[in-house]
Amino acid sequence: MTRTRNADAEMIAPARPRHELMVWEALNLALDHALAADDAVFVLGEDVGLYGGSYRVTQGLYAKYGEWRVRDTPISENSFTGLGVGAAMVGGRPVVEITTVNFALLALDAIINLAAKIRYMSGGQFHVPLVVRMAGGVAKQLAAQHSQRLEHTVMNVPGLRIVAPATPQDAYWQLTQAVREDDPVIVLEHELLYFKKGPFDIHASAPPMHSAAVRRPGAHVTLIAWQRMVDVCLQAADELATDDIHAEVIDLRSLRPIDLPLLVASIKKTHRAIVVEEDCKFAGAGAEIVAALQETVFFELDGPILRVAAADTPTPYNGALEATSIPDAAAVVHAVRRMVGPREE
Amino acid sequence: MTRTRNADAEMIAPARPRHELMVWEALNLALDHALAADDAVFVLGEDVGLYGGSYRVTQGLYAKYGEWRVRDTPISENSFTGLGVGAAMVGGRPVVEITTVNFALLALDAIINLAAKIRYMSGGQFHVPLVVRMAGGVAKQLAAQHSQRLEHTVMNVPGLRIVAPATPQDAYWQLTQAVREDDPVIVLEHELLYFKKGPFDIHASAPPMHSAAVRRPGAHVTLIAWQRMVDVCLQAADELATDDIHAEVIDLRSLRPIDLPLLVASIKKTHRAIVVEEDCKFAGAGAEIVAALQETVFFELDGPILRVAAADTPTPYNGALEATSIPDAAAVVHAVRRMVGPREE
Amino acid sequence: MQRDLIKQFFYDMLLARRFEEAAAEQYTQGKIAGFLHLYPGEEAVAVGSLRAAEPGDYVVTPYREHVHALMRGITPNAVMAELFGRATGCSGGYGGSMHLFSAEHRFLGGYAIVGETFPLAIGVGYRLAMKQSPDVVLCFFGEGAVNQGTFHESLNMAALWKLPVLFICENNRYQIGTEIHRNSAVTEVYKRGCASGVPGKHVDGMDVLAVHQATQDALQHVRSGSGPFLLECETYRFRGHSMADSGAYRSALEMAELKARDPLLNLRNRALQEDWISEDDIEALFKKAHAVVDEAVRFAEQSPPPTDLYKDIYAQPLDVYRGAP
Amino acid sequence: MQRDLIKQFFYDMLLARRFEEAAAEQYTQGKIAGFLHLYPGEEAVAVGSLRAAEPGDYVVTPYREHVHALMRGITPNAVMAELFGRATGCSGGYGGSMHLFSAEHRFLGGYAIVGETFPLAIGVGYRLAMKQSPDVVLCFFGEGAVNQGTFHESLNMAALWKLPVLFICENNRYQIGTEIHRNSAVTEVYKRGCASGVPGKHVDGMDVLAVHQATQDALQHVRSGSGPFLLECETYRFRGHSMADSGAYRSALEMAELKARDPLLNLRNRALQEDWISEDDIEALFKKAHAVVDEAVRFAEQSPPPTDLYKDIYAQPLDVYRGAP
Ligand SMILES: Cc1ncc(C[n+]2csc(CCOP(=O)(O)OP(=O)(O)O)c2C)c(N)n1
Ligand SMILES: Cc1ncc(C[n+]2csc(CCOP(=O)(O)OP(=O)(O)O)c2C)c(N)n1
Ligand SMILES: [Mg+2]
Ligand SMILES: [Mg+2]
Repeated sequence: MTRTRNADAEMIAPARPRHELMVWEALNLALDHALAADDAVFVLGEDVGLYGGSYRVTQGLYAKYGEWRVRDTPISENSFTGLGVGAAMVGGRPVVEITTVNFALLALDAIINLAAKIRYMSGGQFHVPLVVRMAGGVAKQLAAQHSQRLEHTVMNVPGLRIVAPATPQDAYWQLTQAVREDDPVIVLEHELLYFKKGPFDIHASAPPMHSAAVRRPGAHVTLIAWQRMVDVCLQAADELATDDIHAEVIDLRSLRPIDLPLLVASIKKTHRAIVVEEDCKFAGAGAEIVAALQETVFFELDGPILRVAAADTPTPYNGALEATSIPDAAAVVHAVRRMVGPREE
Repeated sequence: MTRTRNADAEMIAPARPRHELMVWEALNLALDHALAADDAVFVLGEDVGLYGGSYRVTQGLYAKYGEWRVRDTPISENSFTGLGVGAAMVGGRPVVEITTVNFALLALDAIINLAAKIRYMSGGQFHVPLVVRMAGGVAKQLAAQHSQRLEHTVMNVPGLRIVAPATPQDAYWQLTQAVREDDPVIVLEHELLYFKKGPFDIHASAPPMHSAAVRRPGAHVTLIAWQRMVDVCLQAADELATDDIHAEVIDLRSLRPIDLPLLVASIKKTHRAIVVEEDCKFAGAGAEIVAALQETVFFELDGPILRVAAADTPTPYNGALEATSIPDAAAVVHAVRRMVGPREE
Repeated sequence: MQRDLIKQFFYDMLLARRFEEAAAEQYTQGKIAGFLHLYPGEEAVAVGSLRAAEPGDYVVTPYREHVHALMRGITPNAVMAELFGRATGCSGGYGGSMHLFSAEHRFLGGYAIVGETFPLAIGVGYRLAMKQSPDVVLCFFGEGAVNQGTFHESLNMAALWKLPVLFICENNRYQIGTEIHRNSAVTEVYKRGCASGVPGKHVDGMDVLAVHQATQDALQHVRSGSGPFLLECETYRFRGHSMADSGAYRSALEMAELKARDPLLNLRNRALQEDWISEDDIEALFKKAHAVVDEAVRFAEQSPPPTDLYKDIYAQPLDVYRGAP
Repeated sequence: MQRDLIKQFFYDMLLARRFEEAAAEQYTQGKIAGFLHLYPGEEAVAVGSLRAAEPGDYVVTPYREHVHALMRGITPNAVMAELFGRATGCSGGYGGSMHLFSAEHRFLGGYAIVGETFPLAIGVGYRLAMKQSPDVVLCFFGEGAVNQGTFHESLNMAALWKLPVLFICENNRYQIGTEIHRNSAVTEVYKRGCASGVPGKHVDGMDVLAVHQATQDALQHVRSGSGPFLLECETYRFRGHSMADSGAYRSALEMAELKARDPLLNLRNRALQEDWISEDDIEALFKKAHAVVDEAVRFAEQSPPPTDLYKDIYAQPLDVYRGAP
C-alpha cells in the first residue's frame, strides 16, 4: 500500500445519478472525484478524517483514501494551512479545511503572507495550487466569535482567487475547478447552506469559475448578492413581483475577481442597483462592488447604489436580536420600494 | 520600588518647548506623558525596551519606567496582543506595539475576536482599553511580505476604533487620546512618516480623535486621503494650482469612524471627489469611502468618485517597479485633470 | 477531610450534573440554541479546582464553562438565563453558553476560539504581577488546545516573567472526534510545559478530592511568586462534544469503563464508606439541586430578552459614519 | 578528514564572508535597498550543515539566507543580482535579499515573517512522506523564532506523522536587540522540542566541522524515517541585526570574545596546524573568493531590471474586475 494510493472502490456518492443534492453532498462528491483523479490531491483539517468533517463534507473519504490523503490535524490553524502551502510548492495539491472563517483569523499569515505572495516573490518559479475551504456567515445563535464574515479581508489580497458558491451545482463545479487551479483559491462556504438541497446534474458543463450568474431576470432593479443572500434576494424578488416590481437577481459566485461586465450589463437595463450582503456594512465586501460600479456606470444610474447589509455590530447571541442584525427579504423589499417608488399600472 | 512606579525624573523629551518634532518624537512624548500620568499604562512589544523600539518610538522609556511598564516581548504576536487584552480587562491600560502590520496578521484573533468583541459579548461588563500601535504601508523596497496595508481588514470590525495620524501634532494628540479611550484603538502609523518633521505645539488643544481635517481648501475637487497620501495630495494640489485647479485636501485622520459630514460638506462645494489611498484598490479602505459618499451625495456629484490607489499586486522588491505600484502626486494630478477637464481662465 | 467540605463537593457536583441535564432538555425543546457544550463526567475538575481558589482570584475558561461559572458564585438563574439569551443572563443575553461573564465574580468569560484562554490569562497575570497583587488567575483549557501556538507562546511569557497563572488542562481525551494520540505527539499534557520550564503535575480528574488537593498545592506554588504551574486533570466527557455530536466515535466499552469512574459515584461511595455523609444527606442534597435548577429554568423562561442590538459595542454609542465628536 | 573537504569548507566560508562584505558595501553605496541581514560570524552553520545535505533535499530559510543560497548552488551572480533587484536575480528582482528562491536548486525561499519556515517545511515534509521519497527538508530559523507559536504547532505535527524534517536553529543569541535570556524561559533551544518529543542536540556553531558532523548524524536520523530532529547551532553575528542596526546593545567585551572564535579563523588555524592546508592554498582561495564576488557585483550592476509590475501574480494574467473567463 503506498501512501498516495487511489481507492479503486466506487465513489462514495450513491452510484445512481441523482438530480438533487445538498451542498455538503456536492462538495463531498467534488472532493471524492478530485482525490480519485489526482494522486497529488490531499485533504486536511480538524476532524476531516475519522470523524467525517464538522459539516459532513469529508464524510467517507478517510476510509476510502487513507490517512495520508485525508488527514486529521491538531488544532493548529496557522501551521496546517502553512503546511498546505509548503506541500503545494513541491507538487502537492492540498485542500485545507478551516472549519469556519472565525478560526481563519489564526491562519491569515499562511494565506496572505505565504500562499498569495510566493509566486510573485519567487519571480514565478513556484506556484501554490492550494485550496482553502472555510465556512462563514451568521448561522443560528453562534454568538459573536462564531458568526464572522471574512470576505472583505481576503478580497483585498492580490494573488488569491475567491469563490462563494450558493447552490449545490456551483459548489460541485467551483470546488472542482478550484482544485485544478494553479493559484491559491479560497472557497467561501456558508454554514447555513450545507444542508440546502438543489438541482444537480453531474453531466452539465461548468461555466468559468469566476463568472457571475443571473438567477432571475428583471427590468426594474439589479440585486447583487452571493451565498445565502442570493436566496434572500430571490425571496424578495418574488414578493416584489406581486407589486409588479421586477428585480434582476445576480449571484456573484466569485469575489476575486468579480464579474463586473455582467453587473454592468444588468444596470444598463435597470438603472438601479442594490448590493445585498451578510458582511457588516462598513468596509464590507459590498463597498468594493458599489465603488467599482459607480465608477463604471455612474451615468446610467437613476440614483445611488444602495447596500442592504449586516448591522455594524458584533453578533448577539439572543436569537431575535441576531435576526435583526442581518438582512432578510423584508429589508430588501423595503429598500427596493424606497428606491423604485410606488409603481402604478 | 514598586513595579508600577512613576518616574519622578523629568520627561524624556527635551525640557524646553519645541516647535517642531518628528512623528516618532511626538509618539514618544505621548507615551512618556501617558506613562507618567497613569500607573495603569504600560507599553509592550518586541524590542520596545532596552533597544528603544525599531522606529525609536519607545526610546528612553525603559530606563525611565522600568521593565514592568515597558516590556520587551518574545516574538509571539498573537499572545502578547492577547496579553494586552487580558490586562486591559482587569484595569491595565496596555499600549501594544506590533512593529509592523505585516506581523499583525498573526495577531488578528486577539484584535478581532477578543479586543473588539469582549465588551459586547459580556453585556458591557468588561471594557478593553487597549491601544495597538502598528506601522504599515509601502516603505523602501521592503518587498511583498513587509509592505502590506491593513486598513480594510480592521475597518470592518465593530468594536474597534482606528486612527491614522499624518502629522507629528496628530500623532501626539491621537495617541494621547487613544490611551485615554475605554475602547480598543488601533493606531495605524506609517513607516515612512516616522522621520517626517512638522510643527508641534504642546499647548494646542486637540480636536476630537475621529474628526477629519481640511489641510488645504479648494473649490474644484475634493481629495480624500490619510497618512502619507495626504502629503502626496498636497503636492498634487500645489501643482494643480499652477493650472488654476484648486483641490481641497482632506486628511481623514480616522478610519473607524469616518467623518462623513466633513467630506459631504466639501463635496457639496466641489461636486467632485477622488480618494487617494496606498491600500490596493480592489476592496481597499477607499471602497467604503466611495460607497458611503455616493450613497449620501450622489445628486451633488458631477461624475463618479474615483480612486487613485495602489496597484492590485504584491509589492515587488525592485525599486522602480515598487514606485509604480503606489500613487504619487503625478498620478493624482493626472486623475484630477481627467476629471476636471481643461480649465480656461 | 471535613465533612462540610465533602458535602459541599457532593452538592456542587450534583448541581453541576443536574444543571447540564436541564440545559440539554431545554436545548432539545428549542429554548436554548447555538453551540451547547456540556460537562457531565468532568465535574470533579471544575468543582475540585475552583473550590480551592480564593474569591479574589480570576478565572478564564473556554466555551464548556457553565459549571465553572456556578462554582465562582454566579447564580444558576443567571447562567440559565444566559443560555436562554435573556437580559437577566450573566452576559445580558449577548454572550450565550460559550460566553459567560461576571465582573463581580472576576469571571472573565468563556471563549469560543480554541487557545484564547492562554494569552488572556497571562494578561491578567501580568497586571496582577505589575501591581504585586496576592491574587492569581486560573486558566482552563482542553487537551486539544495545547496544540495551538498560543499555549507555547503564553507559557513562555508566563515562565519568563514569573506570572501568577495556574494553567489547568481538562484532558477529556477528545478534540471533538479526534483522540489525543491522533493529534498530540506527547500525550502527557503536564509534561508539555517543558519547552518553557513550566512545572507540571498529573491528577486523576475523576476524583474531586485529588483535584482539590492538587490545586491547593499548585496555587500555593503560583501564589508564592514562583511562577506558573501546569496541572493536568485527566477526565472524560460522557456526552458528545456538543449537542450536535452523538459521540459515536467512542466505543461502548470505553464509555462503560469511564462511566464506572463517574466522579459523582466515586465521591458518593467513598463518602458513604468513610461515613462522611449519610443516605439522607444525599437525598436532601439531590432534592436541593433539582429544586435550584428547576427554579433556574423557570427564572430563565420568565425573563425578558435584551432589546438593543447596539448596546455596549463601544463605551459610548458611536456612529461609524460620523467621526466627530 | 579529507583535505578536499576542508578546502571546500574554507573556500565556502571565505566566499560567504566576502559576499556579505560586498553586499554591505553595495548597500552603503545605495545599490541595494530594503532590509539587508548579513551573515558574518555565522558561516559555519550554513556551510557545515548544507554541505552535509544531498542535492535532492529541500531548504527553507528565513531572511538571512544569502549564504544558504550560495551553498545550494545558486550562483553568486544570481544572488547578488537579486539583491540589486535585477531581472537576472534568482527571484527575478521581485524578491530581494529576504526572498531568494530557486526551483532548480530546491531552494524554497527566504521568508521575512519570523516563524514561517516551520509550517512550510512540514508541508514539504508531508509531501515527501506521502510520496515515500528519500529526500528530506532542512528548515532553518533563529532562536527568536522558537517563541513563535508555529514552532510548537509544526514540531508537533512533524513528530506525530514522522515527517522528514531537520530543524536547524541558528542561535546567534539575539532577536534584534533582545538577548535570548530576556525572551526565552528555556535558553537551551535544542531541548525545546521536548513538548513534542522531538529529539535535539546542541553543537558549536562556530566550528564548521562539528556542524557538518552533527548534521550528517541528524540527517541520517531524519532520512531513516525516524521523524524530525532539532539541531541547535550556537553561533554569533558579528554585525548588527540588519544594515539599519549598529548592534550597540552588545558589549565590546562580548564582541571581542566571540570574534576570537571566528569560524574562519577557527578552521584556518586548525587546518594549518593539522597540515590539511597550506598558506599558499589559503592565499589562492582568498583570491578566488574575491574574484568571484567582484564578478558578481559587476554582473549585478550590468543586469537589466524587471519591467512588468503585473508578472506572475497568478498563473494566468487576471483582471480583478472581469470575472469570466
Ligand atoms: C481555533 C479553533 N479551531 C477550531 C475550533 C472548533 N472546535 C471547537 S471545540 C474543539 C475541540 C477542542 O478540544 P479540547 O481543547 O480538548 O476541548 P474540549 O472540547 O474537549 O473540552 C474544536 C476543534 C475552535 N473553536 N477554535
Ligand atoms: C512575525 C514577525 N515579528 C517580528 C518581526 C521583526 N523581526 C525581524 S527579524 C527579528 C528577530 C529574529 O530573531 P531570530 O529568530 O533570532 O533570527 P536572527 O535575526 O537572529 O537570525 C524580528 C523580531 C518579523 N519579521 N516577523
Ligand atoms: Mg478535549
Ligand atoms: Mg537570533
